[in-house]
Amino acid sequence: MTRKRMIHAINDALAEEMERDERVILIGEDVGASIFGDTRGLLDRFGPARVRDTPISEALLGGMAVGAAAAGYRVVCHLMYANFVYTAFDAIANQAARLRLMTNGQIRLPVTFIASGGGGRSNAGQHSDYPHTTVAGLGGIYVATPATASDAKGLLKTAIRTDDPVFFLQPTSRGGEMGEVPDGDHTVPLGKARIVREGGSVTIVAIGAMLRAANKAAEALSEEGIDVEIVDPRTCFPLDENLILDSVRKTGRLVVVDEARRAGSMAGPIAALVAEKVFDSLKAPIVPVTTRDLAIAYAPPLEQAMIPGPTDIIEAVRRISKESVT
Amino acid sequence: MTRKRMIHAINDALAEEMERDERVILIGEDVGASIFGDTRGLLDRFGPARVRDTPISEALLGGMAVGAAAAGYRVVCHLMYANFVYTAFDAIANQAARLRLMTNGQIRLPVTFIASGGGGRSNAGQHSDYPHTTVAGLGGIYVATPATASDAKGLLKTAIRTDDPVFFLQPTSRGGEMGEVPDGDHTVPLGKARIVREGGSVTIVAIGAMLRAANKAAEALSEEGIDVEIVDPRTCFPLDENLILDSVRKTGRLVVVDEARRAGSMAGPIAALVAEKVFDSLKAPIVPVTTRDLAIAYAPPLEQAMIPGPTDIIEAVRRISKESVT
Amino acid sequence: MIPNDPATRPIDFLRGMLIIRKAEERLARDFKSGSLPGPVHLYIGQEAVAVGVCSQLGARDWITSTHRGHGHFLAKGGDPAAMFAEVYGRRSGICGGFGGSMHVADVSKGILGANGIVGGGIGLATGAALAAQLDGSGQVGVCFFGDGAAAQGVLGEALNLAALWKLPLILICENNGFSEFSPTGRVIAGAIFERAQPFGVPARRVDGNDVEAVAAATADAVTRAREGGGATLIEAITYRLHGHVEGESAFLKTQYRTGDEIEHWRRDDPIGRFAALLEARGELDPEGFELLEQEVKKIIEAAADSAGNDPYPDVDSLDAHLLGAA
Amino acid sequence: MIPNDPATRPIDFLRGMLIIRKAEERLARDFKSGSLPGPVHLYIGQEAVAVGVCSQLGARDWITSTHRGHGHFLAKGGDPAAMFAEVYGRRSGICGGFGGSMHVADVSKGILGANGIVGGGIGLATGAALAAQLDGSGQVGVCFFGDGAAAQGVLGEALNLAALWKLPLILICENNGFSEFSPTGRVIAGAIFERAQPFGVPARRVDGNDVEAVAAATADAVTRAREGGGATLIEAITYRLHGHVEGESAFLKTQYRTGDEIEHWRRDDPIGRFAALLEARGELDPEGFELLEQEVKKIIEAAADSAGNDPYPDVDSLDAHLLGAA
Ligand SMILES: Cc1ncc(C[n+]2csc(CCOP(=O)(O)OP(=O)(O)O)c2C)c(N)n1
Ligand SMILES: Cc1ncc(C[n+]2csc(CCOP(=O)(O)OP(=O)(O)O)c2C)c(N)n1
Ligand SMILES: [Mg+2]
Ligand SMILES: [Mg+2]
Repeated sequence: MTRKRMIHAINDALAEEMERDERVILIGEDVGASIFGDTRGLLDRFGPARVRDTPISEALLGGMAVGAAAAGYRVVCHLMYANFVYTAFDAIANQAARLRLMTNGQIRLPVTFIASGGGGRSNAGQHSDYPHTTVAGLGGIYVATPATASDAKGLLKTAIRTDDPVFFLQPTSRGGEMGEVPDGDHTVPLGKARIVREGGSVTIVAIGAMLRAANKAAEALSEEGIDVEIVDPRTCFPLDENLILDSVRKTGRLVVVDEARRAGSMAGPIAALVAEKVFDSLKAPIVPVTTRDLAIAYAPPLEQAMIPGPTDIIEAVRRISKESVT
Repeated sequence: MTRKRMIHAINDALAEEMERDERVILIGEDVGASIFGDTRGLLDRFGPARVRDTPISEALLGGMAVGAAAAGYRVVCHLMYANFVYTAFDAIANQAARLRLMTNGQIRLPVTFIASGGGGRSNAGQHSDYPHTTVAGLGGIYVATPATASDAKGLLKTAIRTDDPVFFLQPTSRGGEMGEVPDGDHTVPLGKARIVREGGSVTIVAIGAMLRAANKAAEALSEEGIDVEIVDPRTCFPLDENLILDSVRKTGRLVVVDEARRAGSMAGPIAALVAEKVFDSLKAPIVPVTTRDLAIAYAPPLEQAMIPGPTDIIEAVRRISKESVT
Repeated sequence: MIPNDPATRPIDFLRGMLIIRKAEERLARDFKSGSLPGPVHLYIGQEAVAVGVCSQLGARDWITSTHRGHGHFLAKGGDPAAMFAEVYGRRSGICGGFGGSMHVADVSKGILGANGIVGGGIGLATGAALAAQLDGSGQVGVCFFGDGAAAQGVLGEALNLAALWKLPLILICENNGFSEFSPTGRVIAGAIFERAQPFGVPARRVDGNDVEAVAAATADAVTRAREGGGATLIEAITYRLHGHVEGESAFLKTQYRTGDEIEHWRRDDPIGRFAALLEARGELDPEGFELLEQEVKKIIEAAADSAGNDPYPDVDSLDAHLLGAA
Repeated sequence: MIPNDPATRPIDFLRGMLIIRKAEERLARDFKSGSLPGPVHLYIGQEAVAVGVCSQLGARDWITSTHRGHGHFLAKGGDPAAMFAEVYGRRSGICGGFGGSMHVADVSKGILGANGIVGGGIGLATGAALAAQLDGSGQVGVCFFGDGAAAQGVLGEALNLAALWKLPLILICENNGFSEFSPTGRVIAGAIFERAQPFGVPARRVDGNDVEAVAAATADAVTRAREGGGATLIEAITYRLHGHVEGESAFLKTQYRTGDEIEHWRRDDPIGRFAALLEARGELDPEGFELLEQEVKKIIEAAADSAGNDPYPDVDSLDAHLLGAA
């Protein structure tokens, strides 16, 4: 184990996979200079043939990533802020997500789209989205939402080795956070959730950046005698259904915490899953804790109020725990 | 009342609103010739200044619709097949959905994006999406999913008069279907659902093109003594929460039928709503009936198998009705 | 089936064009008789472009195609029976019936697929060209696109990037006079080939109904690309003799071209014209042409007939494309 | 605050540039002192472009701007105090604190807003130009965009459409030498202004640090647009004296330009240069310049100070932007 910032763990993952497989290439705007630091140093290390600063042409980048992957490369396409996924969205939605089925598997696409999403930095309405479900709804793209340095590294390494497209959404506000990262060739499978904290009374499913707030909430709640289990799906598509269902079978109570807007949050798919598959285990309403259905506002008090924090989670848990006592 | 095809009802709505307000304009690829028929005749009637055939430049069309609306026009932007919403997605997601909040209401955008979505015609993977939740997740755009000729006309007329963006998603496979349309200035409010059929034992919420299958299923089920209530949300964002909740309060059972892929279907948001707000009324699992998480396949047997039909709905309803007897 | 060999003999050109023509005529009949599940966009009249271009490519060169993609598929060596089976939605189709007419692909022949998104192939071909450059194998990436597609911004993005990176990319614009129902001049400003000039990408316009002229222009472009000289844009002037989509007269209420115009171009039919040239040159006698035509027709009809007898795909085959399933 | 009047006197040019410079210098200090909530991209060194262009526009002409938008906002008549308050995230901000630096807009002044999406303003300005054309009012739509933004495909789409429709659109490319950390030549092939030529759109390159040259080129374009002559592209060569974003040295590990280069351009500072010119012409004496600078600085500092004392917006104010709420 080594203590690292998430952004450095991501950098390690990229470097290790580029080292391991010379068909891994990296394209994106200023990936050489690296505004977030996640791709820093790779240009010097792997050279300008494999690490390519591109013009600002996201529509082309998306399509080019698909084409180069179809022609035999493992492409990491860095889209910088997650809102620019929308700028590249045609290629992601109409090409990347479909070519495997439409060609009956002749074309497999080892493409990893990386972007940094979420609020907390007063980046305002066009730089703060967390569009994991927008991509998940396409059906043909894995969606990884790492919440820790360790998972960020492990998921990204797996993503790069995967023969299908992966959308890797790192949390903008958490890049600097330290975490323990296993040494060696650390990979985390796609589609496998993780129990972050065991508990018996309420399940909190927390997505990406929200894990930290959930952990804080759980600490506070444990002092009230509420014993929270925290599940981090790690991959939002496809979901690790069994792990989530098992947890709810045990606790009978569910809170879903997601930084996305309510209408585009994982509260939907997860509530649907649970309310269908383990309905009989449910002892209380499922409570979503999400951002409101609005663009993220700039002024710090507004942004803070919009994005879920520990207090919102604590309230939600309390709401359905009280009923448990009866 | 006049019996009309849905596509003609849409055509009427456009013509009436263009007649009513000379600041309504229509832009899109071949809106003059009109591949679906919904915009047919408008070029002759209102002239090339207000009805504009455009080049194939969806990214620009989206932005131009926003700009012309900000500068005082009511813009109908026809995007043809709903998959081309992805091609225009940057302007829809990063501009249209946000400018109101980001400018504190200085900019209001009376833009209606029209597209035709869904499968059933062997149009294959790039012409069959039903991306209502993709747009709903953005938060700043009304999403109308008409299922009947009457609602298509009424919702579209309202959409054009609304000072915020609306995504109007007509079902490709239902354009030719006849329905009764009220005469005169028929409008349907955004955000208001409709009880299509009253019943006491199970609520089916059916989205857009799925209403027909739901009606058929309800007929068949009534012969088995299962008394289904069908709710058509008509607007998928924002949802008419109260009407849906009231229905489930009454029936205690819910099936959500949506042609979208599971991960991007309304089964999510509606299950989340119900499992939070009327949990105590629920007597059985909530069952989603949706398309699988795949691109739509071309071969008719595959396409038919993927898209929900009456049989799937009947099975879902039976599954949770049996439990009702106990 | 059609040889891809720079040393292609004139008779092979003729044969290649006839293969496409006969296949398309069969599909036109199939459409009329109602035996096609989905829409088809026929290439009749444009055969010289596909055949002229592909005659200069090797099996490992990449092409991307359009919604009007049968000609490119066949010219690049795709198997007619597998293509018919695909368009018929059969299990033996080149894409297993998953893709249909708008998605015919054969990666083993370098065919990255037809594409239902206008302009969609541009990014893919750019990526394939990038892969070719990285491989250092002298391969090229070739993108067929229409005059209408030239309005998509991604063309400019690709010209810019290909110029900067000296990619072995060949952009073939088939200017067939129409973008759906819009004459080119109404949706395209200026001359398409001139758009390459400001980027420093060589470009020229050729008579797209002259198969030898197309081949010669392509040969230059291929040589330049293989030698590291970068990209080329070729605008081939041709004409679409059939409708935009088969059956358009059934739904189009306005005429967008005159019978005289069609007649004018029919006299310039690339096949008749080339046959006449060969006869004038003494390389073919009239009976020779008829014999060839009959021979090709027989082969094509047999391929179509056999494809029509193939079974539809199993519904279970969908499972293979679910992410995370295996 | 800055007069928009074609008959602007030289001293107004100077004053306008000083207003921008002093405002930006204040923001640079604010950033250093840690009192700005979000990122700021400063315009220092480019003032002649905004002032030269906007001097030729009336209050009812429209502009769209970029992430580097303070200069355009002020030059088009935006109020400095309201701008500071916005950047500080205050309720009195021009966008109520909802938008921040990247979204300053004042529709009453024709400012459709700064934009966080590179190239995002191009579609909006095209739409505004369309509205102006429909109004027949002689208004123009002006789009400021960067050299980096020229790589976005939507530029080609706009040139094509504006040429076809003869839209009163003026595209101002501010070539400041960099696209983030990439020197222009590494991401842009050829000369940007030449890209307009194939579309038949008149274009020219001007010295963007010469306010009178910019004004003169704009005057021509405005005249042409108002007279129905259509669009113009102007490429103004200038230089960004500050970083891409304030504070970049804290996270950038590589240098992307030399101190010598910056020094070279500092000697060409549009303000110093214009002041010297006016002195040489005898229209200003050295004390005159200092007095003006002091006067402007006082006004700007007072505006900033007062904005800094304004309260943050209420959290409740978010409600106003929820769709369907009112
Ligand atoms: C992104 C996108 N927009 C619109 C369409 C609908 N569409 C299909 S073909 C076509 C016209 C294409 O014209 P052109 O590129 O000249 O090709 P042609 O049909 O003439 O071969 C259009 C608008 C589409 N398929 N994809
Ligand atoms: C669609 C999109 N892609 C990428 C970015 C990130 N980004 C912000 S500014 C910038 C460079 C813009 O360069 P240029 O257009 O020359 O403007 P300048 O910063 O020089 O004023 C980039 C890549 C963005 N904001 N939007
Ligand atoms: Mg064409
Ligand atoms: Mg720049």
